[in-house]
Amino acid sequence: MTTTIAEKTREITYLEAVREAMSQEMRQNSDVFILGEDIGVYGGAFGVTRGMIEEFGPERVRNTPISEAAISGAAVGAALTGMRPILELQFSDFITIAMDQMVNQAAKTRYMFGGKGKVPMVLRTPAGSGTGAAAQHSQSLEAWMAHIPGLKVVQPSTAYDVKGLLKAAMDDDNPVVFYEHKLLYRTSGHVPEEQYSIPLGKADVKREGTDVTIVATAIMVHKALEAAAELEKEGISVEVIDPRTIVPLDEETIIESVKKTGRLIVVHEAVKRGGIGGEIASMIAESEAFDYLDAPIKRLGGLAVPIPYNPTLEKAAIPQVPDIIAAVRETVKNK
Amino acid sequence: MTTTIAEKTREITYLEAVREAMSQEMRQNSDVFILGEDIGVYGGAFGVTRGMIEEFGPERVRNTPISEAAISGAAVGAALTGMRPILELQFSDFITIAMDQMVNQAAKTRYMFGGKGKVPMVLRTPAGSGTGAAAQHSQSLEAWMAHIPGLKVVQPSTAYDVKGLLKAAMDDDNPVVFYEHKLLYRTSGHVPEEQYSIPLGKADVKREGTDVTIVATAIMVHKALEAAAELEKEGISVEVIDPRTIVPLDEETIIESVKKTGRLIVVHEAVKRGGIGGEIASMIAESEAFDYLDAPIKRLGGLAVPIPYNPTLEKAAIPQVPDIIAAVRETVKNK
Amino acid sequence: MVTKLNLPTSITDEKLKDLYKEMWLIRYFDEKVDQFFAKGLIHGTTHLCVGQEASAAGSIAVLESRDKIVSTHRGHGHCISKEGDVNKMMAELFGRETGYCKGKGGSMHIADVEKGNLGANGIVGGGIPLAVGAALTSKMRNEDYVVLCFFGDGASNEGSFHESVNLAAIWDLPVVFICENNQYGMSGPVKDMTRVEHIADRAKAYGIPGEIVDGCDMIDIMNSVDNAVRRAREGGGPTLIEMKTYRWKGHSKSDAKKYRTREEENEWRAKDGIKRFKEALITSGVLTEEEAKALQEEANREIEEAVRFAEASPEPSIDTLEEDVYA
Amino acid sequence: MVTKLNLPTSITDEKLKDLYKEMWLIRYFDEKVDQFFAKGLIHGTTHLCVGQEASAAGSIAVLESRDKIVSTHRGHGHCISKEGDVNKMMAELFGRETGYCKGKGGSMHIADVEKGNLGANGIVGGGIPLAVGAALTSKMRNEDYVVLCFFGDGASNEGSFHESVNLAAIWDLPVVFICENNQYGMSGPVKDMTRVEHIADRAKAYGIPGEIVDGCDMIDIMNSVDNAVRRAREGGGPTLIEMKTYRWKGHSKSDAKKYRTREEENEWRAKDGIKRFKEALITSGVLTEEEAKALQEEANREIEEAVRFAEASPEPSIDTLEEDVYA
Ligand SMILES: Cc1ncc(C[n+]2csc(CCOP(=O)(O)OP(=O)(O)O)c2C)c(N)n1
Ligand SMILES: Cc1ncc(C[n+]2csc(CCOP(=O)(O)OP(=O)(O)O)c2C)c(N)n1
Ligand SMILES: [Mg+2]
Ligand SMILES: [Mg+2]
Repeated sequence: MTTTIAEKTREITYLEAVREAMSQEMRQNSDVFILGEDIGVYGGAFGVTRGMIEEFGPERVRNTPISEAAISGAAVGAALTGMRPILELQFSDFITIAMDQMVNQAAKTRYMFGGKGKVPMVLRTPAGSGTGAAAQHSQSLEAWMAHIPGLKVVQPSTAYDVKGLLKAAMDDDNPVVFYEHKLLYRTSGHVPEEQYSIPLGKADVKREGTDVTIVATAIMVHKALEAAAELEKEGISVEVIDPRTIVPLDEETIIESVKKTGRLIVVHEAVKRGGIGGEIASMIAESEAFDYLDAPIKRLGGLAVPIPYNPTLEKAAIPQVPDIIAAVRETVKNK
Repeated sequence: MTTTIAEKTREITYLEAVREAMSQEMRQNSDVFILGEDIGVYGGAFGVTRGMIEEFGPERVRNTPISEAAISGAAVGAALTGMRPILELQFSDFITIAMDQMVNQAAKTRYMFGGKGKVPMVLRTPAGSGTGAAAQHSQSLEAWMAHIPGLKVVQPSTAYDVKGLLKAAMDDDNPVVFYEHKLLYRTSGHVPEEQYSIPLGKADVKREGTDVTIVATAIMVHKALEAAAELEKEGISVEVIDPRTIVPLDEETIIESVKKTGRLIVVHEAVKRGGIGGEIASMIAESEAFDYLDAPIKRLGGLAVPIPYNPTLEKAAIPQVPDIIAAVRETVKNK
Repeated sequence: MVTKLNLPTSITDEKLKDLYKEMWLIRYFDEKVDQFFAKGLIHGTTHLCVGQEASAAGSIAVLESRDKIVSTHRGHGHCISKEGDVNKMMAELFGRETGYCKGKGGSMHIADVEKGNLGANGIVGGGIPLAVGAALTSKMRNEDYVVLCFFGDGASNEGSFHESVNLAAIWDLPVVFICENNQYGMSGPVKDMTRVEHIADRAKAYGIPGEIVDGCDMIDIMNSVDNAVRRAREGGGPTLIEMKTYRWKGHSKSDAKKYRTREEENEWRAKDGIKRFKEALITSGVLTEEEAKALQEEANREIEEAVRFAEASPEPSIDTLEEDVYA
Repeated sequence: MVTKLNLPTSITDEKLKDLYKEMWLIRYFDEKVDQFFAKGLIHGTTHLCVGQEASAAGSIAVLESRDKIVSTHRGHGHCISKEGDVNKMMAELFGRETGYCKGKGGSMHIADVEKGNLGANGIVGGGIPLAVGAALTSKMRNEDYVVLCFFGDGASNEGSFHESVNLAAIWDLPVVFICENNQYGMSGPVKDMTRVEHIADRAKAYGIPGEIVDGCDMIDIMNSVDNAVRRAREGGGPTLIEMKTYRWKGHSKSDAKKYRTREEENEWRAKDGIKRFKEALITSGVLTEEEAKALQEEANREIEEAVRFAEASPEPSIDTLEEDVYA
């Protein structure tokens, strides 16, 4: 359930919410700037920064060469010396070229230096499939980042969340990898005009229920909600939890929910093998909630295939609403 | 239990076994060659290729510049056109610079091309902590690779296994990421002189037991065996399973073991959060073995910290024998 | 008053005519794809090489059939020139089973391994190391093939470019690096993204020859690439050739082209490589106006036929989804 | 017959004396570390800069205190020269709580953020982009500091070098790239790993000035870096300076040095930067033999003291293990 907000809201898109969060912050904090490929007049690969160079100028909306190692490292170096950069990476798949800087530098600098220095940067990047961009432009690699101590990992699913979480990410003194889902950019929601912050590490119960808990991330939140609406007709009551940040992970909210429902399904778009679902499922299997489990935990995730181009195959490679419905039915069958 | 072999064996080190596997293969297959930094007269960062340039010459033992993106990509390109390269990466942490080539190219080429082309290459690289090399030279990042469809991932724990698995990796027509553990290089074992192959995807029951199953990888196999010997004195019978390859994963052997013992502990050196332990634990939680579980599954893994330099801290950052013993005691306490 | 064309010896009159048609095949193919995308009939995205036909056709013209190429996201031209089959290409864009990648790859991953096209690539600069590896195979196995490695001006700022050219240089590998400098990355002008006047100047950083070619001039291109290919084949190592060119269309499906002017576009359109090639062929007596027209029409028909082929082809079966992940 | 030294104006006689002592501090520090490693008294590995004292001391000598450096795995000299504290350094190598990194970093991660040393780096080429970022901060906030970015000949073949120098060039950032060309990577000779005669030639690929300096000549180094730093500070953008030097010791802890000859080692030892600096200082009347000796001894004593400090320092508490992962 999204927190109710007293302030004035309007319906804007997820994409607009991202832009608004950045613009408002940049208006009030001169240390914040954006860098990335084609974020100037082009507005970025997905149009997120459109209009920003006009407002903030080319110094604070810095178009870069196609040099992911250097621009990510420059963000780290700038952060280490007092700026608060936002790096836009055109597709999250390209983090493969920025890994040394994110993993060996940004994540570890403070620890290696014995607690000196900090790296307040946000790497924003669109993830996920569904646009027909195929194997090298459709991956969901957030589990990689979640494995690395020193990074925080955010996956907002709604326009409301994305604005508040981005504010929190920009305020955080640590490197934050902020995944925006391509197919969510055009979804809309009620979003306050004012700045607000949603704490990193606080899950959101997107729907309350009693029979089964679904923990879903990013676009899967919406698929889970669709499935839940469908299942309600059959008398199955589904609770949908959106962790919103996978590092830090709000274990408590998930554990409480599973203790209530006795059943858990984890759903993400990323390949199931080695995905963050394993972490969440195992966390529950290790926790006090284990004794409350009335059925085996289920994970739904992408098949172990690169994302194919053909739209039918592309959809079939990741969990869809009917898959979630089937998993829930299977899980509650001995209720 | 290691398979018994009729042929003549000698005691050699893990490091020598790696070298022997490569040398024997290179003697009989002219398409196999090695490339990597300082693998010539220097013998590689850990001395694995020592003597090989003298036998095979600089064309087949190719010293490269410090250019991890280009050398990994050159290996992919060479593999795609008919060679069978072995790439030695000095430390597995440096895969951060080779990620695009391994993940976006090597792993996906065949699928993206609709089943044309193949990439028979082995990326060999030393992983793990314990040498005082600190945060950027001590990581265990195999979970990243296991998440990527198209790659195979091997983690041999003994001299015997490393020779047989490397043979299988070199024979495989797919990109294989082959993790050698630094602290295992100097361990020895009985190894046949002849070439032999250990199939990728076949776990090894390193010790049989009835009370609890420990699935351990790489150096943790040895720590688990030590713990098991200790626990035997208390009358606790521990089964130790070494998956040997995490992709493909021999689910069957693990499931059968858990059905027998009713208890599972997964141990790896990699950071627990997002490590492959979550995959193994969840696989069991989802499987038919779930109903046989008499206790919550436990995972032991590295703490969520970069590997520190100080030797005491360094050891404390990853599971040690007493941690395994404690976990077993806790797991079997309601036996 | 026929002026003899100054050409590599391997280029016969027949070949010149084929090339002329090939350029039209490339243009019509991409014009057609553009229409389909505009109508929303094709999934995903695509990068068109309209205006850049010469750098693809001219470079590949001087290769032997056993030679290889490594292409880019803007790769339809390269594929067609490397004996590509427009039916399979169009079918791939339509996501059909008969496509080059059985519908699994799409525009950015079209490859024709049998014909020596090691594939387009969705990663800017991602193909450059692959080209070096393919050239290494040629050298180690004495296969006597040369690899043409295509990439853009934008890609020349990627680390993979630097590492790869250096590696090819020290190993004297038979690879020719061809930078199709179309003046922009997605929107970033080459002038703002580097401080060198010519990408070819970067050859100096690797101790290899660098050359600048008019990327709309087929004759120049063929001669320059032919020299470099010969050098590479004889063990003389790599060359970096920069071809100055321009993409007439936007970067990809949706591009308002705010980063450049109409005037600039028109200047470059005037340099049209197809038109100039035709003039050269007519002036030198290789081609008549009528023949030229016929070849152009033939190209058009082949593309229309490719569309029919693609449209008539079946979608891949869902059963193929998990096939071909491993060999 | 006193010859006046040709020096940057900021370099006083006092400073010259300090520098002479500093060079000995560096040498003694690393000699001492070498002994401890040989005896197995220090954990992990280390990379010694014995023989390379001049490139560290001379380069950093011309900086203002607010200027910053980015160092490398071979970074003890850089740290000492950037007002580093040898006690904290030695304690770090001993893994003690009083070390620069509280024992968590070790040799490869020593950093002195307060003094503007943004750290050694275990990743070859890994620090280069960081230097660009630090220079960006200087420019964006008008902080008027310059960043010296150190890296090796081997690192110049990493993609990060290419991307970073290009980025600094197009943004005119106040950073000076200093390539300490000690002729080898771990074992790879620069002659085999590139085809350029000088790494400085690579400046041409970015449209920035490139300079070659005798890396064992303090005077040359100071003048060259001073010029580059002034240019950078005035908004003139980056410079690439190559310093030809040599590491007297092996690459790291264990190195049989099979990749080079004794003769070559001896040739380079003869070029000893400390000896030459001393001669210059004596010839120019800045220093007497006695003063020189006293400074050298003082340096030696400070290193002995650092060892005592380190040995007497406590190990970090196990409770600190999970501290400082996040700010
Ligand atoms: C590593 C990487 N970074 C960014 C992109 C997004 N992208 C695709 S094409 C392109 C521009 C490439 O410019 P250039 O190399 O000049 O080729 P052109 O498109 O002009 O043919 C960009 C930025 C990408 N695909 N891969
Ligand atoms: C990315 C990366 N690749 C390889 C290594 C291993 N390594 C450490 S130092 C070194 C040699 C570096 O050579 P150079 O840059 O010339 O510096 P030098 O050691 O000569 O000072 C190598 C290969 C590393 N640390 N990081
Ligand atoms: Mg371009
Ligand atoms: Mg060096």
